[in-house]
Amino acid sequence: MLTPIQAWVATLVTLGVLSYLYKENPVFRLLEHVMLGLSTAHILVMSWHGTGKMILMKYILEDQKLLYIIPVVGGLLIYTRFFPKIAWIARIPMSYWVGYGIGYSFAYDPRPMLGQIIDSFIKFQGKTPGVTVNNILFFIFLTCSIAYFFFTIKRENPLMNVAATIGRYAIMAALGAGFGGTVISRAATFYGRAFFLLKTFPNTVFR
Amino acid sequence: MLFQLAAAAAPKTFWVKGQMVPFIFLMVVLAFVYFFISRAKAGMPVPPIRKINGLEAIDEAVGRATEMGRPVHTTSGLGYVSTPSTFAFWAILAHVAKLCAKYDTRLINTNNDYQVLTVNEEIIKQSYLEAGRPDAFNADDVRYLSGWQFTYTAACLGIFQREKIAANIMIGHFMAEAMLLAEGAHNAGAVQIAGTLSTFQLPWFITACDYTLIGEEIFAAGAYVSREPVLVGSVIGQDMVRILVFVLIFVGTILQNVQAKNVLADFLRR
Amino acid sequence: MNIFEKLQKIDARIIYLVVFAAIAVPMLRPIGLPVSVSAETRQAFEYIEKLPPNSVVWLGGDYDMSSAPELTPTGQAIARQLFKSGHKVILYSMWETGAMLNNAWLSAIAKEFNKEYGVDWVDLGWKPMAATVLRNMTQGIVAAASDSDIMGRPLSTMPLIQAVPQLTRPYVELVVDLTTGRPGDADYLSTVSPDADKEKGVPMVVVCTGISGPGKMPYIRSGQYKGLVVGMSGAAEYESLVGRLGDGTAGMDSQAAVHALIIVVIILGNVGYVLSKKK
Amino acid sequence: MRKELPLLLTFVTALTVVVFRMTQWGWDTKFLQTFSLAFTTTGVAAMFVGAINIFRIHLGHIRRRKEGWIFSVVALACLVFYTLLGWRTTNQGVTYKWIFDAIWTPINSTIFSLLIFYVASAAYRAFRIRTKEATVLLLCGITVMLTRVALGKMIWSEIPNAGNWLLRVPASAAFRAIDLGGYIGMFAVSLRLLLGLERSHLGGLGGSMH
Repeated sequence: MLTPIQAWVATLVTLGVLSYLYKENPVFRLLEHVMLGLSTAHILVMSWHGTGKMILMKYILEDQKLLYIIPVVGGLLIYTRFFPKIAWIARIPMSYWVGYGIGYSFAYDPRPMLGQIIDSFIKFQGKTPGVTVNNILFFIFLTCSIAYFFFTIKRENPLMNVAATIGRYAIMAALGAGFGGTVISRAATFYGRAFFLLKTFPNTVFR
Repeated sequence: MLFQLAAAAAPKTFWVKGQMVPFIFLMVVLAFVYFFISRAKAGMPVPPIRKINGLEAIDEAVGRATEMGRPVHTTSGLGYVSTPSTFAFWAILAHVAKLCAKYDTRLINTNNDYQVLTVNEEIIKQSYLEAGRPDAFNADDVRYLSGWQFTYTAACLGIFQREKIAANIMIGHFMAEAMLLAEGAHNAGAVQIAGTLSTFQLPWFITACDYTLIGEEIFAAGAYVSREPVLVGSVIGQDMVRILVFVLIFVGTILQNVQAKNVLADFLRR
Repeated sequence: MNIFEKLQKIDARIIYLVVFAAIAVPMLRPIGLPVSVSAETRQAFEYIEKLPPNSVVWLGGDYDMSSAPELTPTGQAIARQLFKSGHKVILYSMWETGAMLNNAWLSAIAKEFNKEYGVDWVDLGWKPMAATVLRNMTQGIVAAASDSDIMGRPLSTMPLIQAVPQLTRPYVELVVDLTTGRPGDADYLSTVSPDADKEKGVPMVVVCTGISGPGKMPYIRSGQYKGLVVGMSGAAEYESLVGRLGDGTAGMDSQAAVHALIIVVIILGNVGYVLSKKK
Repeated sequence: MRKELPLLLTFVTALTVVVFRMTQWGWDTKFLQTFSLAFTTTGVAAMFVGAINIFRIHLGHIRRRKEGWIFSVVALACLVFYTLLGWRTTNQGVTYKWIFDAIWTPINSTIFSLLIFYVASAAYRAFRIRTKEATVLLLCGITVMLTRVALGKMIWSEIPNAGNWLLRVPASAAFRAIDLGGYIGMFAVSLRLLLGLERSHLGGLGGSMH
């Protein structure tokens, strides 16, 4: 729970950010820069207290697990980019990071993808005629949407043209539905702020 | 020691359960892509790629910014250095940076991740070098704006208005900030080209941006703009995989409807 | 400029002001509109109802302040449902800024049901590199969590954690993930669910923000998610299923007003567009 | 060496993850745990890169007395003060938390909450029935919007059914197609990087391009 002074500060900064909706102004600019400083600092603090301190103080200095020096030094190599002559060395940690990402993508992504493919094998016959129709429609929309993404098959092919058109409409319907279905959560975030301004703030300050 | 471990594990399967078929599948995908990359590189005939809406718009947008004498902004959003959609951004960034170098247009790149920042700076620097304008590269325009989503967004909104950007190119991994950036840049008067894999954010991009690359188009974009054989070959390889997936779904669905037990599904599940 | 052109060029700031009013006015003067329950929400509710007695349920609290209005009400309703049926809860938060928030509401509900900490529920809190730690939890919770809960108390002495050595079946029956982005349900799906480990993977029910709801539909279809509760409306639905109305239900009036408003501005813009083109 | 070493490292790293994740032997060693920690460690060791970038840019603004340089002073002051404070007291320190709760959290949520305003203005500006496709987009959007709140049912009891059908059938199918394509693209771009065919992350040192 916020103290009254905190509530005052929080209210002022909330209004300050909302003022951007009118136009860009010095108050917003100030808050923007305050946030830049605080957030960058917060990353540094969390990195140090969350992981850095444990690795340096406990693993390396206390437990003498000296192998941990390798990734520490490896990470530090990134700073060579500030010295033009040896800047190429910075590519070593970069290539390690990228390799790690590729490895994870290769190791973890094929299975969920196969899961999606297997699930697309649909038995059309449903419990009711309505379900059957929906199953068939799902199949048509799915295959046509995939066809929409074919980059090499020419659209002049009439079958391809029909499929890609249906696919394009299905994608548009999906994006429309995506828009309509998500307004609610956008509104919910502001609902949270309005709740703070109109209820939490007066209850905290004018108790 | 290692041998002992291996021996102990021998009676079990070689693959972690349920990983064999995914591995085979991955290998097939990679083989297709590799095959067509090699073909394209060797200059052998490959099928042409269809036009992707929105990509010529990148050149137009940079051209417009040049005429107006205002900067171009690019970002890969919240992706990490290990996120594949960030890889897609890099191919496009190289192209945009070269265009900007050629036309002498200011390029602003903002970042939410310091690891991505290092790579982006490298790419932009290299592109300016290749365009013969290493002097025009300004390191101050490759900016880190904290690793927090909405701090990053606020800083971007401020930069859009103050620097009066004329073009905004957003390709990569985006989350809630997608709409804030898109509408913010629109209010600053920018032409926008956006693309992402995220099906949550595509609706907002479609609404607020002038051109939107949907899903995998971001991976084809690099190939389309650069026309480099490797990328073109890769896109064709991807398309062959897509045809494979299409066929798999077709065959699987037929089997599902005529067989009591779907052998294909059972195999893929292994 | 005629009226049709004017209709197409309303200043955005006027729209902003009306949006503010549409949310604030119903908040201060609620109307109490009815709620209808969607199939996905009911699926989630029934899956949890049918859990074997004394199950351990893993609650993932992967969000912070910003998504709290949408997710916390559902989280509260589910926690009430679980405690009422005598299940045990382990809470793990992958968003650093949300860990304390989750602790606050869950401990309040535990108190409401007279549940004992360490026996009936445990809060692991947030750990640096949370998603990597989650991956490691499937091989041992105590080691992965550095043997400390949210307040730094040792986990290895807690009866609940002694009974649940790792985040796999048969120890944990279900993961309920309250998710707003990354890290979140995608991490559970790729590292904890049956997708990652066919035999010992834990099935999951997902509570997500309205924004990510449509994108998660394929996972419901495929059965990778056993249930899906979407956003504030999902919260209101869940509250009506559990039979105890709360914040989710209250917010839906403001939601109705905002939705109506957006539809009205779309229509206004189009009326102007069509008529000015006709002329 | 400048060319080969980074490429080799990318390849070996990726292979390591694949082997230790997918083979039973590798999985049993639990080596991936250590490897992930090593990855984290390099990231943490590189944590000052972002801060250095901010310092370089904002010190430049201050030195050149660029318009608005005073804001740069504020940003740097906040950065230095909050870092030192946090390092001394950890993020659980009283002052640290005070600032976090009273300033950081409300600003963060308020920026997020600007979205609904932008959604409204963008819907007004861009949802025009210009083409048939745009009309489909708009109608589906409105239907699902009405589904989400009680209004839909009040207008016509079938609207929620229509909205849910849209989400379950066409939207679900199209999103799956987008996702499947995304996976394929991810594998392909990863392969190009792995083989050094993509110039990008090594700054043009891939070699086989052009």
